[in-house]
Amino acid sequence: MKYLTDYSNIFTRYDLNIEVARQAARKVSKDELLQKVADSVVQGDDEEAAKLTKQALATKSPMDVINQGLIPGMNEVSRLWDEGVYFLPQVILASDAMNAGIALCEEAMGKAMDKKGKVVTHTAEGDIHDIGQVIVNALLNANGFEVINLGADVPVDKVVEACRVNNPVMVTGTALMTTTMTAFPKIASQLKRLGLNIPFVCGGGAVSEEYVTSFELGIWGKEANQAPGMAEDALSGDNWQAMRGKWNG
Amino acid sequence: MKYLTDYSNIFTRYDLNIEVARQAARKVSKDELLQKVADSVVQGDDEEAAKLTKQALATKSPMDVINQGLIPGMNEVSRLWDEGVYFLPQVILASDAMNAGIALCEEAMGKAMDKKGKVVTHTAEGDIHDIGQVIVNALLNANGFEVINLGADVPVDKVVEACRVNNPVMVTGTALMTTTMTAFPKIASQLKRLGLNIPFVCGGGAVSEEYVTSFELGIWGKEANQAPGMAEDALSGDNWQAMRGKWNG
Amino acid sequence: MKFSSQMAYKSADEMIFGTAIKPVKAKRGLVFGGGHVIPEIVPHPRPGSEKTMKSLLREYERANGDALERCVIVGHPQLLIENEHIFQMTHNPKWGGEIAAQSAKQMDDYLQKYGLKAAYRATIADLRKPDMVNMRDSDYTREVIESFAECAKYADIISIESMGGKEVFDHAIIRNDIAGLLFGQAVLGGIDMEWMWNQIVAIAKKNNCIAGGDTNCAQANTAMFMAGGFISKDVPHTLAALSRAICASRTIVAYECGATGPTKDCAYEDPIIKSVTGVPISCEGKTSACAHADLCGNVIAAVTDCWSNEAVEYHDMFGGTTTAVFTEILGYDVAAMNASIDLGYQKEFQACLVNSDKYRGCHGFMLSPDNAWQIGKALVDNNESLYSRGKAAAIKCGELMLGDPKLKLSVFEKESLEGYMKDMKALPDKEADFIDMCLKKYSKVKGFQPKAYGL
Amino acid sequence: MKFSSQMAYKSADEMIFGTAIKPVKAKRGLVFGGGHVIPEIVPHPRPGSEKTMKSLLREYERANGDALERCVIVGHPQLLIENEHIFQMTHNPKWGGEIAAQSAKQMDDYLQKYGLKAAYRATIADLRKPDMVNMRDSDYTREVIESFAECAKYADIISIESMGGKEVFDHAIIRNDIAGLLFGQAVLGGIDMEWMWNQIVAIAKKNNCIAGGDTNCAQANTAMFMAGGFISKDVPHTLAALSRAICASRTIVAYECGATGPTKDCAYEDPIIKSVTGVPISCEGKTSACAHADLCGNVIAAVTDCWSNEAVEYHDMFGGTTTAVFTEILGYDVAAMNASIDLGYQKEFQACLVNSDKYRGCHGFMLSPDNAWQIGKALVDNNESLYSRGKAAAIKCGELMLGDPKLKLSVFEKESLEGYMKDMKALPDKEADFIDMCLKKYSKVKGFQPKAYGL
Ligand code: B12
Ligand code: B12
Repeated sequence: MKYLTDYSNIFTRYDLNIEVARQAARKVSKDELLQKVADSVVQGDDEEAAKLTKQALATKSPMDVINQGLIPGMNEVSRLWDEGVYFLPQVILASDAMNAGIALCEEAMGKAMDKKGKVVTHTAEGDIHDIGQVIVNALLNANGFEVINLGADVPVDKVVEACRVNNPVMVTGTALMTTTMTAFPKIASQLKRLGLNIPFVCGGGAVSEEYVTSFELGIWGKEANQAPGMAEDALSGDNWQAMRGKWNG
Repeated sequence: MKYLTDYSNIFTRYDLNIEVARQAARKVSKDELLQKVADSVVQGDDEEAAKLTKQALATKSPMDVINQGLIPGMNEVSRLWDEGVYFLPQVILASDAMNAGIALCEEAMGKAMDKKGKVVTHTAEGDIHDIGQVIVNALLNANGFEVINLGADVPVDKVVEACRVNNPVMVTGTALMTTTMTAFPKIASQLKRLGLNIPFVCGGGAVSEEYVTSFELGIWGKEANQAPGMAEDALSGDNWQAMRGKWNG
Repeated sequence: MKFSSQMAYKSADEMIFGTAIKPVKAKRGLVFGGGHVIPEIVPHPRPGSEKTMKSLLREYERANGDALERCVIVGHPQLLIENEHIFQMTHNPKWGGEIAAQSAKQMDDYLQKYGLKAAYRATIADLRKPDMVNMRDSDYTREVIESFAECAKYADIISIESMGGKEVFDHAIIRNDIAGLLFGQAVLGGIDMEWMWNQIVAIAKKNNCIAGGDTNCAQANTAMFMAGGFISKDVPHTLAALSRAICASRTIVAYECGATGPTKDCAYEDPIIKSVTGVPISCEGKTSACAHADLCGNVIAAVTDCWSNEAVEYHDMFGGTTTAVFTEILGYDVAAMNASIDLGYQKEFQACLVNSDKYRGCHGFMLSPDNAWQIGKALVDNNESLYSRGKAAAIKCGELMLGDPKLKLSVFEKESLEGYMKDMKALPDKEADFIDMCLKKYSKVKGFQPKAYGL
Repeated sequence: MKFSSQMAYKSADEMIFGTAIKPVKAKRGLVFGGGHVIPEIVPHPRPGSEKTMKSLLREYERANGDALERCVIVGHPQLLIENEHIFQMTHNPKWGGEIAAQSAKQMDDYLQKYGLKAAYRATIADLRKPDMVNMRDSDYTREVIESFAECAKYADIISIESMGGKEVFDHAIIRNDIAGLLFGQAVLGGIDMEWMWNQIVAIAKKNNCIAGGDTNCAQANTAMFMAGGFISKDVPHTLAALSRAICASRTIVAYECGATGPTKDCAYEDPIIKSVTGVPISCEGKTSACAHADLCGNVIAAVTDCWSNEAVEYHDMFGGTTTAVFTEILGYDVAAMNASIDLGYQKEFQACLVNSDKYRGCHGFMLSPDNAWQIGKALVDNNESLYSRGKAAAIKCGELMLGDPKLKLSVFEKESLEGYMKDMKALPDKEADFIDMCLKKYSKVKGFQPKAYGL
């Protein structure tokens, strides 16, 4: 078969046009050991992170290991992801590593560390397309939120009940099918009825901005990487109207 | 350029597969002159129809010329059209010829002939796509209905007023644009408010069955050639629900 | 204005998609007819969005933006976006202008951020319905002209689907009346276009904008859609084909007045136009199934320079919004065509497109490059008047259809065509006589005002 | 079941669209892979229509009917209609059966009235989500099997998109974990398919129905869609390409169990499958933009026997309903391909399709016939186990990507790929060792039940 040498009239590799110069993660700690802890997070190496956390805990307080090692490492990863240097798997692996370290610190403290706030996540009733949700979970986690992960195919009542019990700053839903996204307005209206005016971010392939902004509480989530920013807004007290104004329209 | 000799793997000429054997119009009158009148209608020759009608009127009553010459000729055309032998232009031309003859008969009678019933037709406000309506007018006309033709781009109020004044057996609307078809439910609701439960047949490219059957009075018209049959039903007393049941769903 | 007197192409063999004798450059690096085919996407706003200028701006921002974004996602190098004005955009000339400005800005951003080359075509709505307004002297006429002026400031290309002669055509098409088609399409249409296009070309020049072209959508497309597919019985396909041949006499007037192309996508007469004028053309076929069905889905691409979807209402599909979806499809359509050009296989590829439909139906047959060229030739060889060249084109088209045994015609279609041929041969030779005859014959056609055409 | 040990095609050059080594005949005169490409339209019902069997029957009556009608309107000679079951149609096996019966009846009518040749494919929904049910022993499992039995009575073809290994894959794909892909896709997927497809083939035989095929939609397509276009940052395209190569090891199991094709449209691995098995395949590319975007819109048609839109929700467009619109487009797509075959230009046409995308992205590259064939060869040359052949396919795919300088990779993509290659080379040689390793490594993956795979 004949092949061309110049393909410029046929396609453009925009990914190469916009390729982001690689950057190393910055140094985040003056303490050599804590910097190593952070590095293990940046490298997404959960075994290494656990090992180094154990070492660090021998000389440092669990909160210091968390706040000067694990979390600063994760923050670097988030920054590099925001700037387009890192890709999703790097974020997920870093988050796994951070969590491995945090688990050990919590063990050492004898109690769970304080998270920024709770977020309830779920995939709609009848829908098993949960990869979008899995990403959202990981990113929220990586950004210090406590994720109440209800999983896939979750009945409306179960979502509402989880909101009532946990009183999260935000609740999210994912739906990839036009036949399942209809659960979202039902959830919103039950939350309203219970006086739970929790911002309800809905995303997933089937779901359009028009649809989500057609019911109260609803805010449309286009990309999973918006989830942490949205949760920050909710945490800082923005109500659903303010959030919708900012993220949609 | 290279050409094939056998195109059977590329397209199928279904029109040839279903080509209808040609048939001549049948004889409709024993009277030689009236048969000629009918023939002139079948041939769609309005000048000839006028000439022969004048001749016939010298010896026959206007109602005889109409009922035994002009209308039977037109009926033959309708039959051949129904059977797929004739095409639209033949129907329109025949209808023009019949109307030329009828005008002369009416002149001779000194009054308009009785029509089967009135039908108000229009194209929606803001819409100038009126060819569908033009066909509907011609077919209704050809089938003996009195057409109150409001033309294109007709305001909602004008349609409602025409219905109030004329009390037709049926009203039709044509819309080719999604932005103009929204006039139909408005018309329907005003008619309801005035207690005018007239079957309202809506057609035109933009208009779907779902849309038309979503408001009361509405019956969806897929093809212009359904219009005469629908008008017959309305004339025989079917209400809009019965008509919708029959023609839609 | 001078009637074209020779063919731009010496033979149909020289005509190929992607290359025109007179290529046209737009801003941001696009060249139409410069060697490769460019996709043209046409979004249509959703009902309700036309309520305010703000809501309509937002609607186009998304619809056009999604098209640009999809190019970047899948790697399509070039895009032409056409916004066909809805009533409100021309009725309020500022609206059309603002939307053009916004779109140009979006395209500048995409060029800068990603290197995507795009261009914008504003197609003004011809609000002048001949049986309702005076074509040359009405508020609508003034709004149309003002809209051109507003849009020419920002758009790369301006176009229109002009309406002259429509009142007579509508009467004639459902009556098998070939004289009415010649009068409505070729004569009245041509006269109105000359009046209109001299103004459009002047506006374009003043604004350093491209005067694209016109289409006989209002008439030849109506005939084609009424003829429909293989189960319609509204208008014979042979008559629709003659109507198409006739309309070349008027559509070409735009280029005779100075328009340069890219022509309007829905002008199925464009292959004929290209054979005569050499301007880059835009065509639509299979990928405009979203807008209408036709029987020449592939062959119509055989000599095109842009490839369009005609119009798609903006809404969501599983794969994204309709404008994104159709941009992706059009872009892949042209990627294969452009690959064929760069590989040197364009003639083989063209043969596949032509063989797909040349004998599927009358339109595919007459718009096949060889026949389109011959019809163009009849046009220039009989260029005494709008009438004479329109009639010559139609007669040639009829002869071709009757002369090629591979084009199967039903008995009805064939007899109809023989009738039209007889009718045409019985018509007066001179345009003046023909006009006299028609002024009488159509004096009672609803709304026909000879004065509005200077007659 | 025996693992394939040789290639059906001696070289990639012998592979062409429209012709398969083992053509398959359906009722009503259709032959898949018998010399010409057949369009495959897939309608999806609107939300709400699934409420009752009656409303769903009506929805499919229209959606399928519009597709058949459009063929007659524009002259397309052949059509395959696929109905992909929504949840309710498999959960209530009678529903799927009734819809198949109704569709067969519609097709009989169109054959009789117009001479249109059509066939019907029922794709059962695999309701067994591995992390939620026991794959071999659950109510859902029984419903799936029962649905096959119901549909096989009326359908020409039965298919499924099976789910084995999905739980491990989901965990692995977002962690750059190539071992997880090999285990989830090749090993667990292959084991589950053998269990499932022996049953499907038996049901098909009993009912004189065609056992179509399977697809790794649940995994390789998820990877491909996550990799996305040129601005996504979820999964490297190189990893998605490896995931595709790996999945050939499991998708081919259907044919090793006796399925004959036409394969499932969304199985982008099909060109590899065809190179090994010679069964007719169904592919989707540009004209499935209605369902998703991809970077191999044309090249994926290079060796296909059916051409599909993947799925389009039934609703109105200007040009008719979506099923009519996409049937028209698909039909014209294949009309040009079939014209190229009959003209003897199929190799030139194929080159245009391939050159359109071979270097657009990793998927287009590896699915280009030459590379697909080589990956198939690696598969059969290493056919000791599901694992060994999946790994060999992936390594070959990686080598090809790294070895062709025309395939540009970003620094990130390239480094990722080098990492995966290193990881693969470090894996155990023997499947048994690999499985042992994975049973440990993935023991905590949510819902993973080794027993459900007989492990
Ligand atoms: C992978 C896949 C599957 C996998 C799902 C595996 C899984 N665990 O998720 C399997 C094979 C199991 C599957 C099964 C089915 N599928 Co499926 N599937 C897909 C596919 C190919 C990709 C979906 C995907 O994972 N995308 C990648 C993820 C990351 O995207 P995402 O979830 O949309 O998330 C992004 C955003 O939406 C956003 N987001 C999502 N959630 C949230 C939340 C917040 C808070 C925020 C801020 C953002 C956000 O972030 C992400 C991007 O950053 C799509 C095709 C497509 N065009 O989407 C079809 C698709 C969704 N499937 C479809 C269908 C029909 C089915 C089946 C019914 C098929 C069948 N007949 O068997 C079954 C349904 C089973 C069921 N009851 O749910 C249809 C749905 C049609 C519809 N709209 O109704 C689609 C569209 C395919 C098609 N074109 O026909 N499918
Ligand atoms: C011809 C045409 C025109 C002509 C109209 C001439 C005329 N006097 O009608 C002209 C050129 C003037 C025109 C102008 C415009 N048009 Co226009 N036009 C068309 C076209 C090409 C064909 C329409 C047609 O005549 N079809 C043939 C007739 C016979 O079909 P029909 O009316 O639907 O009737 C059939 C059935 O519906 C039924 N029926 C109809 N009425 C009734 C009633 C009853 C009782 C029954 C039983 C049956 C029935 O019977 C007929 C079949 O037997 C369509 C393309 C398309 N896909 O439809 C675009 C189209 C309708 N136009 C369109 C647009 C956008 C425009 C413009 C805004 C373009 C512009 N930018 O200038 C302007 C609008 C002007 C205005 N304000 O109305 C869009 C509409 C989009 C939308 N849905 O909103 C379309 C769909 C083109 C497209 N794909 O984008 N147009």
